Order: sequence, then C-alpha cells, then structure tokens
Amino acid sequence: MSDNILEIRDLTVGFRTEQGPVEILKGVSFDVKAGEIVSVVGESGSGKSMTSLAVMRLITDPNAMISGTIRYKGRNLPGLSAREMRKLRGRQIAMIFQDPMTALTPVHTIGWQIAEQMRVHLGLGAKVARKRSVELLGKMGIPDPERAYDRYPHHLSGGMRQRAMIAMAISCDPAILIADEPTTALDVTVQAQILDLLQDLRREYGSSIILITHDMGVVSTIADRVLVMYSGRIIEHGAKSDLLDKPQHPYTLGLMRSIPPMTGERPRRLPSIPGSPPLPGKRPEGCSFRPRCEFSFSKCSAVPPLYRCNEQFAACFLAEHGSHQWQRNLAEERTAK
Amino acid sequence: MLLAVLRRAFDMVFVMFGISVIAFLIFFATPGSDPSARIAGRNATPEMLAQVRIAFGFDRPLYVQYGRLMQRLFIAQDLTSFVNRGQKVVPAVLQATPVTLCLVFGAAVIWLTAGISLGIVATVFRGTIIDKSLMLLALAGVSMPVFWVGSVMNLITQSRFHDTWLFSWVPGLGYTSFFESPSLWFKTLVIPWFTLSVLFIGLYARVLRASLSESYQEDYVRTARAKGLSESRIMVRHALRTSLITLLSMFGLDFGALVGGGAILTEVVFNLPGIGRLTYQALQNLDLPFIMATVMYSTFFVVLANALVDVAYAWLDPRVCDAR
Amino acid sequence: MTTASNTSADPASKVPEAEQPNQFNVQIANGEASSAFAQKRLFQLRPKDKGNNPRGPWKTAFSRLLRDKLAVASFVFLAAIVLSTASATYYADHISQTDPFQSNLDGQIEINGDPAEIMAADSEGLGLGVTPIGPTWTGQYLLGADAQGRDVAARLLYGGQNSLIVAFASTALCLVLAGVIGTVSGFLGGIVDTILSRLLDIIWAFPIYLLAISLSIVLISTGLQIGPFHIPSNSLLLPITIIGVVYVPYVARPIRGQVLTLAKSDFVLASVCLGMPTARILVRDILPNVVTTLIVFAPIMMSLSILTESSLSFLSIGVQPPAASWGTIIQDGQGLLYTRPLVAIAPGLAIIITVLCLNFLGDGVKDAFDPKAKLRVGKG
Amino acid sequence: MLHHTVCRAIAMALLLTSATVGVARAEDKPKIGGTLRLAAASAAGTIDPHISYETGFYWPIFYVLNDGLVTFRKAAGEPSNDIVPDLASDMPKISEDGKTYTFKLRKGVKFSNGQEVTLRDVVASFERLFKVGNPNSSLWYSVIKGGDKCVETPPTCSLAEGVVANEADGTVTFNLTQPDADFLYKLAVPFGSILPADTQPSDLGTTPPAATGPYMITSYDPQRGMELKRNPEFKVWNEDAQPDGYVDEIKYSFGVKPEDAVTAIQNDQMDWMYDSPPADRLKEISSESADQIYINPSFAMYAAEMNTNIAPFNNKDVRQALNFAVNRRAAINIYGGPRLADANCQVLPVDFPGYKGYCPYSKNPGEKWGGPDMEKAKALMERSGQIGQKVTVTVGDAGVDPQTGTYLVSVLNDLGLQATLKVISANIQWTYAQNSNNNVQITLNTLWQDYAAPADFLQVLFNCSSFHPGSDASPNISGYCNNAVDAKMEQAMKAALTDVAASHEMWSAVDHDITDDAPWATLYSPKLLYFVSKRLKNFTYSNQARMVFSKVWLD
Repeated sequence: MSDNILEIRDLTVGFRTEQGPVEILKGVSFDVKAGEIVSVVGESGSGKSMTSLAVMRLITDPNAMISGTIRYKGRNLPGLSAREMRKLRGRQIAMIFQDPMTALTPVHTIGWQIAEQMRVHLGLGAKVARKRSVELLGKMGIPDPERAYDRYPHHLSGGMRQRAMIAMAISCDPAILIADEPTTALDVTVQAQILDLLQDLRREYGSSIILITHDMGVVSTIADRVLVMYSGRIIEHGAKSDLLDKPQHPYTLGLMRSIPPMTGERPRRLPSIPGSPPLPGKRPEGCSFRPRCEFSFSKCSAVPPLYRCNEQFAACFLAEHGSHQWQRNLAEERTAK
Repeated sequence: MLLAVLRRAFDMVFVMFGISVIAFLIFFATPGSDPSARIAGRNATPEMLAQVRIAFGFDRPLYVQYGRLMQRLFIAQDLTSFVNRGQKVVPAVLQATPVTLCLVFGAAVIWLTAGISLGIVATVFRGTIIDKSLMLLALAGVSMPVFWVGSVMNLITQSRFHDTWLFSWVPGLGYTSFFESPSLWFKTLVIPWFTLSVLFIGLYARVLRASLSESYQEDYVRTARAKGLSESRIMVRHALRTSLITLLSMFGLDFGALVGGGAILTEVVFNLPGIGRLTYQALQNLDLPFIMATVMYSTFFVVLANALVDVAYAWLDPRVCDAR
Repeated sequence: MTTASNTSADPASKVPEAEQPNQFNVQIANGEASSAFAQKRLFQLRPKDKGNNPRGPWKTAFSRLLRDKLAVASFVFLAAIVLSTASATYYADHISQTDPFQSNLDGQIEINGDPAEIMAADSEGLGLGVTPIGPTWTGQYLLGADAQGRDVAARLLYGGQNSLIVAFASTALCLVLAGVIGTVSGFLGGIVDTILSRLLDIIWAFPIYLLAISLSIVLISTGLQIGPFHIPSNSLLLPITIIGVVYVPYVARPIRGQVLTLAKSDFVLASVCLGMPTARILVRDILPNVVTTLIVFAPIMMSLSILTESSLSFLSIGVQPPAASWGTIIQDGQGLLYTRPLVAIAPGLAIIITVLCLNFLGDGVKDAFDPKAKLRVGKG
Repeated sequence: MLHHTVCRAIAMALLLTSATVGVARAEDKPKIGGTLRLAAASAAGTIDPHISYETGFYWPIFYVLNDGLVTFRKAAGEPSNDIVPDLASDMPKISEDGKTYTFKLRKGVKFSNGQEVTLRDVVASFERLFKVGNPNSSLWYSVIKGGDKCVETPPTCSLAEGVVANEADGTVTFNLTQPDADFLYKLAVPFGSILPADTQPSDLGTTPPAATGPYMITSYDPQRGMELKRNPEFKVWNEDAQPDGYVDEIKYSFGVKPEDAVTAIQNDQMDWMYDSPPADRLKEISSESADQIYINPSFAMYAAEMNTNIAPFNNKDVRQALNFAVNRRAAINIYGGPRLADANCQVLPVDFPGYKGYCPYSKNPGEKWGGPDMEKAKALMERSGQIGQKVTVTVGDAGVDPQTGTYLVSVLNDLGLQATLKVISANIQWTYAQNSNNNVQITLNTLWQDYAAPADFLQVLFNCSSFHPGSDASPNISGYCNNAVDAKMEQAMKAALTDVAASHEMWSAVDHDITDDAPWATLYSPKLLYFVSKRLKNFTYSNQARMVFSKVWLD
C-alpha cells in the first residue's frame, strides 16, 4: 500500500501506576492515505486522543510505556531522535487541540505564535513571517487579519481562536493534520464553519486529516473513513458509507442510534447506550463492551478478533458470519422510509 | 484606563494615609505610653518638655497632634531629632536612602539571577536528584536568619579567613560612598549583598520552580511542543515568560519592603548607615521623630512598589490591563 | 492594592507532579488529553467540593501526609527538638548544675577531676583578658560558657522553650484572628468587608519588621495596658501578640478570597436554594474549608514566627532578659563571635533546623490537604 | 609555678615601662599627613564644648579643637597635669586674696571662621556657659561675681563685674566672690573654651562651633561619625598648650561594636578604638600584637550609681547590701581581668590626691576589698524590708556596661529584688540617667577626673548643688544630698587655699563618709588599655586628654 502516508501497527500505550501498569491503548493499527479524512470516533476514555498524542510523541509522562510502530512516509517515528521528531512536528504533522481557550500561550499575540512556528521551521524573517501569518488568518476567515495579528488569545472568541489554531497548524502546510475534537468546545454554528474550513484545507493543500471526535454528526458530514474505538481498541473500521449504513458492531450501532434522524418526525427521545465505558484497568475480561451489549452471549467472554466483511472490519463475534439479524431489521427500517 | 490610574493613585494615597495614622497611633496613643516623656531624650529640662508639648500639641486632641506632626514631617520638614539636637530628620533620611538603595539593588541583581537560574535548572531536571537537592538548598536558604548569616560571614571574612588570599580584600565594616571610591564601595557591599540575597535566592528558586512546573502542565506548552519548538525555546518563550509575571509581582513587593527598612538586620550587622540602621539607632535613642520619619518613608516605598508592580503587571500580562 | 496585592501572597511552593499524590488520576488526565486540565483541576479541588462533610477528605489528607516520608521525618525531628527543650530544667539541675540565668563570673567546675575556672584569666603574654570556658563536650558546660559565665547548652535549651512557645502561641493567635477576620469579611461582604479588607491592605503594606519594631519600642518600654490587664514589658505575651498581629493580613487575605469563592460556589448556592439557615451554611460548608486552609498555613506561619522572634530578640526588642530565646542568645554571642563563635552559631543552627523541618512539614501538609493552595515560605 | 609567676612579673614590668612612657617608643621620625581612623560603639550627643560632659569621650577631641585662656600641657605622664597659658599669653596675675585673676589675651589667634579671638569673645563665652545651662555652672562658675544670678536666670545672664575686659591693655580680669583653689583647673577644661561671641546661646547640638586648635569638625552625624580636618587658620603659639597635629584628617566612625573594632584594628582598617576591647579578645591581641597595646593608669571610677530618692535605693540598707553583695572581681573579669583594674569601694580612685584606702564592704573590712559578703548583704536586705521590689538597671549599649549590667541584675536578684535590664543607646545613657524625670533607679558609668583634685570627684558628683531635678545636666546622678557632708566639703575647699595636705585629709574624710552612705556601689578603678594599629606611632597619653590626637602620626 504505497499511498499510505501513515501506517500504525499495533500501537500499545500503558502507564506504570501505584496500582500496577494500566493499558490505555491495546494493539491499535490503522493506515492513513494521502489526502483522506480519517475520523476516529469514540466516547471519552476510549483512547482516541491518546492515539494522536502517541503519533505526535507528545506523551511526556516518564511512566508511559509505548510500543508498536508508527510509520510516517516509511520512517518509524518512535525510532527518531528528539531533534528529527521536532523537525517533523508542526512541519510534517501538525495538530489542533480541543480547547482553544487554553491551547494558546496567553502572553503572546496569536500572530506572534503563528509566525513563531514558520520562523522556526521555514526560517522566515520576521517581516515575511508576519505577512504570511496575516494571509493565513485571512484565509481562515478571520475579519481584519491585520489587526487580529496583534490581538491576544483572550481577546478572541472561541471560534476565532480555533481558526487561529488551525492557521498555526497549517502554516507550514503539513502532510498530516491531526484535529483533536476541534469543534467540541464551540457552539453549533461555529462548528459547521470550522468543519467546512477543514474540508477546504484538504481540497487546497491535499493534506490528510485525522479527525478525532465523539460526535457522529461531525463524522457523517466530512469523514471518508471511520475508525470506531472503544476502551483502547479499534472495534470497527471501514468506509464511512458502509459503516454508517450497516454497522457491524453493536457499539457502533449504539452510536448510530444516538444521531437524530435527518428526515421524518423526531423520536420522543434518542436511544442511548446504557451504562458507561469501563475505566482503564477495570476493563472486563473478553470483549470489553460485553457488560453494555444488548446482544452479548457466551462467546463474548473471549476477546473478539477483527472480522472482515467486505471492506469493513469489526471486532465482534456477531460479525463472525457476515451480516446479522438486527442489521437486516435496520435495513428494512430504512427501506420503509 | 485613566480611571484605573486615578483609582490606583487614590489607593496609594489612602494606604499611605492609613499607615501614617496607624504609625501615629502606635507611638502617640498606646495606652500607658507618654510620648513627651519618651521625647525627653537629651537636655529635656521641664521648660523644654513644656515647649515640646505645645509644639506637638500633646495637650490637644489626637487629630490635632496628628496634623501637627504630619505638617512638620512633610510640609515644613523642620522636624529635628529630640536626641541629637539640630539634626534634621528629613535630610538624615534622605542621606541614608542611597546606602539602602545600593545594598538592596545589588542584592536584588544577585538573587534574581541566581534564583531564576536555579529555578530553571530545577525544572529542567524535575523529579531528578538534582532538582531535589537544589530545592533542599533553596529551602535551607529560606530557613536561615539573615542576621545570623551576616554574623557568620563577618566571622569568616573579617576574622577566621581574613588573612588568607580568599578574603584579605574585604574591607572593615561600614560604608564608603560610590563617589568616594567605587572599588571600595563595591568591596564593602559584596558580602552584605550575598548575605541579604540568600533568603530571596531560595524563595525565588522555589516559587519559580513551582510555577514553571505548573506551566508545564498547561495546554499551551503542549501546543508549543506540537509546533515542534525546541525545549529551550518552550522554556524561555512560553513557560518562563508566563511564570515571570508571578515572580515580578513578588519582586516589586520585596524590593519595596527591603528599601523601606526591611534590610534593617543586614544593615545593623554590617554597620551600613542605611534606613534600617537609622531606624535601629532611633529605636535605641528612643528618638520618636526619627522613628516616625523612617516608618513613613519606608511605607511610602512599599506603596510605591505596589503601584509599580501593578503597572508592570498590566504591561507583562495583557489579560490584566483589559480586566481594568 | 488590586492585582499586585492579591497575587503577592500567592506564589506557591509546589511539588513536581511526579511527586503529586494519586498518580493514577493524574495519568488518566494526561492520557485523556481532551480534558487533561479539567480533570486535574477536578481532582485537585476535590477536598473543597466535599467541603460539607470534612472528615472524609481529612482522613485521606492525613493518610496522604503519612505517605510523605520527608514530612513525617521532619515531624519526628521537630518532636525531638520539642522534647529536648522540654528537658531544659533537667539538664540545668542535674547535668550542668548551674542556673543559666545567673551570671557566674568567678565560679569553678570540675572537669574530670581537676578544677577549671569558668572565666579563666589569661596567664600568657601580658596576662590580660578573661576567656569563658570552652566546650567541654561532657556534662557541665557542654558547649562552654557565654560572657556571663552561663552554661550555653542550658541557655540553648531554655531559649528553645521560649522560641517555640512564642512561635506556637503567636501562630495560633495569628491564625485565629486571620480566620475570623477573613471569614467574616468574605462571608458578610458589603461595608464590613470593605472596611476590614481596607484595614488589611494598610497593615499589609506596612513593612513587617518596622511594624513589629514600632510596636515593640512602645510596648517594651511601657508594657501594654488593656483595660484592667497590664502586660509587663518583660512578659512573653508581648512578642507573642506583636508577631501574631503583624502576620494577620498574610493569612486573612487568602482566607477572605477563599470564602468569597466558596460563598459563590455551587454547593453553597445549592444549600442556599434549599433554604438552609446562614449559620448552618457557614458551619457546614464554609468553616471546614477555612480550617483546612488554616491547617495548611500553620507550619509555614510557625517557621515565619520563629524567624521573626529571633530577629526581634536580636534587635533586643523581642524576648527580654533575663529570659532567653535563640535570638537573644545569638545576640549575646555577638560579643564572643570571634573567640567563642559557638555561642552565636549553635542557636543559629537550632533555628535553621527547626525552621527547615517546619517548612518541609509545611510542604507536606500543603500537598496533603490542598495542593493548589498558594502560600509563600519566608518573607524578607 | 614560681618560675611562671616570675616570667609574668617580668612581662608586666616590660609592658608598664614601654607603656607609660609611650614617647620612648617613638623610635622612628615623625610623618605628616594621613587620616587617623577612630572607632566608637556610638556617639555621645551634643558637641557643644560648654555642655558636653563626656570627659572620657569628647573632651579629648575638644582639647585639639578649642582653647581656653589656660590649658593642661599636652604631654605624656605627670607633666600633663600642669597648667600652661593657652589663649592667655602667660599665666594670670592672682591677687593676694586670691579673688581676682588677670589674664593677658594672646594677639593674632584666629578662629577657624577667620575672626580674631577678642576679649569680647572671652566675656561672651563665660556668659554662654550659664545661658546654655552648663552642668557645673552652679558648682564651678558661680564663684564668678554675678554667677549666682546667672544660675537663677540663665537667659539674661551678665557677668559685667565678674569677667571684665580691658581693651586698653588687652587683659581680662575675673572677679570671684571667694577664693577658689581649683579655679584655673576650671578654666583649663573644655568648659573654659573660648568661642566666638556670636555663637548661639543655646545647645549647638550637632553643629560644630568655630575652632581655635589645629583641627576643626567638618561634619558630625551621630548616626555615622565625625570628621575633623586641619584648621586653616591655626598657627602654633605655644608648643606646650596647643601643638600642631601630624595627621591631616581624623575620621571618627560611630556604631562600630568593640569586637568588630578590635578585628578592624588587627586588620589595619582602624587605628584606634574608644571602647575598651572586649575581655575575651585581650588574650589574643596581647599575645599576638603586644606592641600595639598601651596600658595607662587612669584617674577614673567604674561605679553603679543608685538613685537615693526613689525605692528601693532610697533605703541605705539596700544600697549597702548591694555594696556587700557585688563581687568586684567578677566585674573586673568582665572588664578584662585583674591586671586591668583595682577593686575599689570608695569614691576616689586609687592613688588620686586625697585617696586613703577604705573598704567597709568586704568579707574582712579594711583598706582593700577582700571579697563579697553575701550573709551581711542578705541580713541587710531582710532589715530593709525591700525584698521583692522591682528594679530596672538602665545601662548604655557600649563598652562593658551591658555585660556588667547583666551581672548586676543577677546580683540584685540574688538579693531578693526583681531586677530587669534596660539597655539604651550610650548616645543618651549619660544624660538620660541624670534626668530625674526618667526615674532611673540604678545605672553604670565610668567617671573620669576633670582635673587632678579631690574636689572634682567629690564635689561635682555628690554636692547638693550639683543635683538639678528634671535636668539632663545633673552630674549628681544619685541625687545624693547630705548637708553635713556638704559643709565638710566647704571647709576642705577653704583649706585647699592654705594647706593642701590638710585639705586632702578632709577630703578623704568626706570620701569615707560618702562611701558609708553608699550612694554608689563602686566597682573598680580601671586602667586604660589602648589597642592601636601597627601604623599608629608616637602614642602620647596625657592624664587630661588621654591619647593626644595632635601628637600621634601614621606610618
């Protein structure tokens, strides 16, 4: 698969704690092709952000234990020296964080912070850097970028800050842009704008985007491919259309149900998955979704492997023999409409 | 903005007024203390006492006395020592000021450089033995009574090791003004500088260490990493830059307090004729006007320092000046 | 004072997160990047949130404190110091057999058999001068004599008693005053608050030593007359009161701030909505937190008080002779600095060790009870 | 052991010879110039020569600043007791009845402000003595005609018939109400200094008066120090009275603690210290740098003065009890050991004119003190019924005072009193103690002779007329007033005119009477130990001016 720009092979992240080692990620593997938008979905605690941090090698905690390979354009990131990695960060792989309120240094103007990145990576002079960052701010749809350049983070609204963040992230047009819940902290209208922005970026710079979110709505709008994570594992992945039309894993189904339907009259209340994800370390034997699964049965006491079904993969014993009863029902529901 | 400035000015005046009142009450209205009796320093014949009573209106209600005193202290500036006749208070204070300023300023340079670098080193090696031992040292520094450090310093530099190459250059206790002889000025002050700065080096190292390791938990530092900045740049431009704000506010206040007589112990131990020592001698001479003057003076410095800190704050931390 | 003053009491002495209690929680925080900070805050604020049933968090706090080896060690050390000072009388009566408060300028003692002058007139050279007996390192005059021929070791112990008593009492006084003022001012708000916090501002702007000195001059020379009670000028109560009072603002201001935030906090608002009587809210929701903060302040304040006391005594306006304190002993030692440095150095070391332990303990207590608390060790 | 003592004896002998005749050691030739650096623990208030009674501290300075009509010879040893003409061109003509003294004023002497010294200045100076309330005005100078009125109403003082200037032949005549054997002495001390007539008629405080001597004060700050520079107007007129100085500048720094001063001198950072070196340093300096030490016998007394007018010391038993209880050897140990002081119970110093050894307060009463007698002391206390009384011992913060004070406190506590120590700046202690308003109960002072005659100590310090209630200038600190004794003094004074020997007899009687009344607890008469820098040469000790600042030079 030569067009894979990022290949992650059974990435495992754990922490030494007083209660012994705890694994946050278990054997996570996936690829990212050039120019595609991969969306990682899951409830908080499922380890999706941990994955992105691992890719960026931003897990600074001395007690962290990380194994597995992360190949970027064939180079194994964990193997790189700190310097090489620094060269990559922000230049090749950039990242956008969830909370634009705290993610920008409060004592520098946003312009300065964007320029800083370009000066470090592209060795631009102060003037050029300023010009470029003003352009960027403009591109991100920030009104009056010239002035905005000299504003401090606390002067700007959340949306504007997030735009600034993105401007910063793409300032050195990276090959991969990891967006960690870029819209969660923002209100709905702004969310939409930010999402459009991201899509434009892909179109313009052809950079691939890893979009981390817990919001199926977001997924359905922009993702090409979807990864569903649950308690540190990828439990299902495939092309967006397939995965949304016929989810193989009961958890995915749950997530699906929790999206308000686009058409028809709204149900009185949206169905939700009972219970909450287990804390790392307190995960049950076998399939960790079992306690919440409406279909769980004897087999589930073992850890299910990823079963393939056409271009779709799911870690559930139900998927062992292709599509299942409830999936047909779902299909009928749809056709009835 | 102007409003803010005005409010600040008002604050200053108010606090200074309050302090002057408190100081006045302490000296002139403490139950069982008769100022005019304590004023009976030297050559206080009964007639003199009577004069003093009239002059300071000790026979009048308190607010009159207060008014009289302030008037003589600030407007007329004709307040003279009760003990050393003819010695004007205000000039004496003004004369002592540069000494204290020199002492505190030098010490400040030392403790800022040392404190900040210690703090940074400790943060860089946080969790390691280096960090722990540095912080232990810092805490030790904080735990040492400055006058004791001073005495020990004297013991070492004046007596025990004075005739070794190490300290043979140390001049006798006392002060030489910079204009008399810069080299001597420096020599006389070096030891006091270090003595005075020990405490603050420890203090600032600890505080900086704390606030730095706090910054390192902040999201923006992670962002900086994600931007691919070098550790040194992250430290200097992002973490330190933010922590310095805390440090600055501390510094302003400490500086003010020290210039305002906080350095009394150091000055006494090293026999430096600064504000602190002036106060100390006034204290031993039971010389009321001098004590009042020095107290007023020093509070003025502290209040001023507060104001300056606020200004610098607004300048260093953009969030503040908008909050105004 | 606005910003500056608020921040001024602030700057914290914090421990590296590696040492921070409850590893687990913190790491999840790191792991779950999206909510890293939020979660950490949550965790750190927990003792406060549970304000309305204090015992729980206090238990955990104590168990946390017990896990802090350094703190425990310092505590043991302090206990040792207290005990040894408590043994002063025993040492004076049975070991040194001299009254450390009486000059003993022409006495003699037996050093393993042969007699020795306590103040030995010199016989060499011009035969001038008299030197107090040096450290015998055995029983009598363990650390030698001071210029009055008094047993330094014995004085050190008695002095320790006074220093510790003053430190403890003044801290207690300071905390109580500050607690009350801070709570009242923060909770009642309005005009009361304005007045009180103004007053605090003023006292706070007063350089500590000058305030202490000013008070001392007046009180030491005349004693303090409060209504019918008269505190004589050589009573320990004077330094206690003085030191206790001057530090009030340093504690009262943060307390006030805390109470203010608490009063606006959700659980208090909740209980207000539930129509709980004010007094009840004060007792059940506010006070426990205030007390926690006071506990956190206690060791630091004590170390400050010890230093202040010694400084005042050094300026001979603290503990008055014949009573001794570590500060006064250092002062006495000044005269002997060059010939019998031990007289001045020993009490200094005593102070350093005590204060050091107190500070360690202080750090421990802070992390155990309220890791976010901002306090500052030592004040110029 | 014997051998040992012999060595010691020899060492001592060596020292004394080398010390007393300091000049003999001036082997090297004089050097002009340089700055003489002096150190003292604290200043001593006003520098008004007509007021300051700091005989030990400031008078030595005044002696090189200002001149009287006559003065003491500036020389070492015995000759320094002689009176020589100073601003007067020669010794006065004294009338038969000893009531008129006529001086011829020297021509061409100028004040440092350029004015010439005139007869007007002489007259004005003596009137000023009264106007500024000189401590001894009533005791010493009221013998001048019109003096008594001046004592009553200082502001309007006029000595029109007392001090008569005769412009024609440039003489000034003093008319006394009665003969006074010590009159010349009283003119020779700094009180007799001639200042410009226009000097303000009130305490000069910290502003120096115009000088006539080789030096003049250029700055005086009690907090920092005193600076003396050469007086540009000075020309030598009488080598004996006022020789020119060798050093160009004299820098007196105040606030230098004795222990630091000693170290400073060892390190050549100071040349001379006023306070006596701490006892515990003496061993070291006397073994390391014996040739920098000068020991001189001094006519001085170190005593605890008790206020005979307020409890508990208004009770004679208590005063005597303290005298019995106090261990003079202990006090001497604080000062520097037996070699540096002689224990003493009476007022007059050892070997002072009129001195007869007398010590009733001793284990075995006799001529010399033989040790404390606690039993007697306790018994007296019992009798006094003053046990439990509160006593505050007020001492200065310089020299041995704080130490000795601490010792006194413990003695008083032994006697069953509740004693506490109050240390105040030496800068004010002397006058503070004198002022009866401050209700000082007991204090410590070294009392120096002003001149070598018994009247000086006894009359100045114990005469009713030298006690001025509510004034800082009241040398009779004990407020002791015993008319019988006063009468005896009167006689002694008279006798002095005719038969000096007889008067000394009477004086010693007075001495003993006062000793019995015990207004003081005399501790010892100290020898003066001077520790000087290596570079200080030609140390000259005058009984009046102590180290003569104008005589020393620096290598």
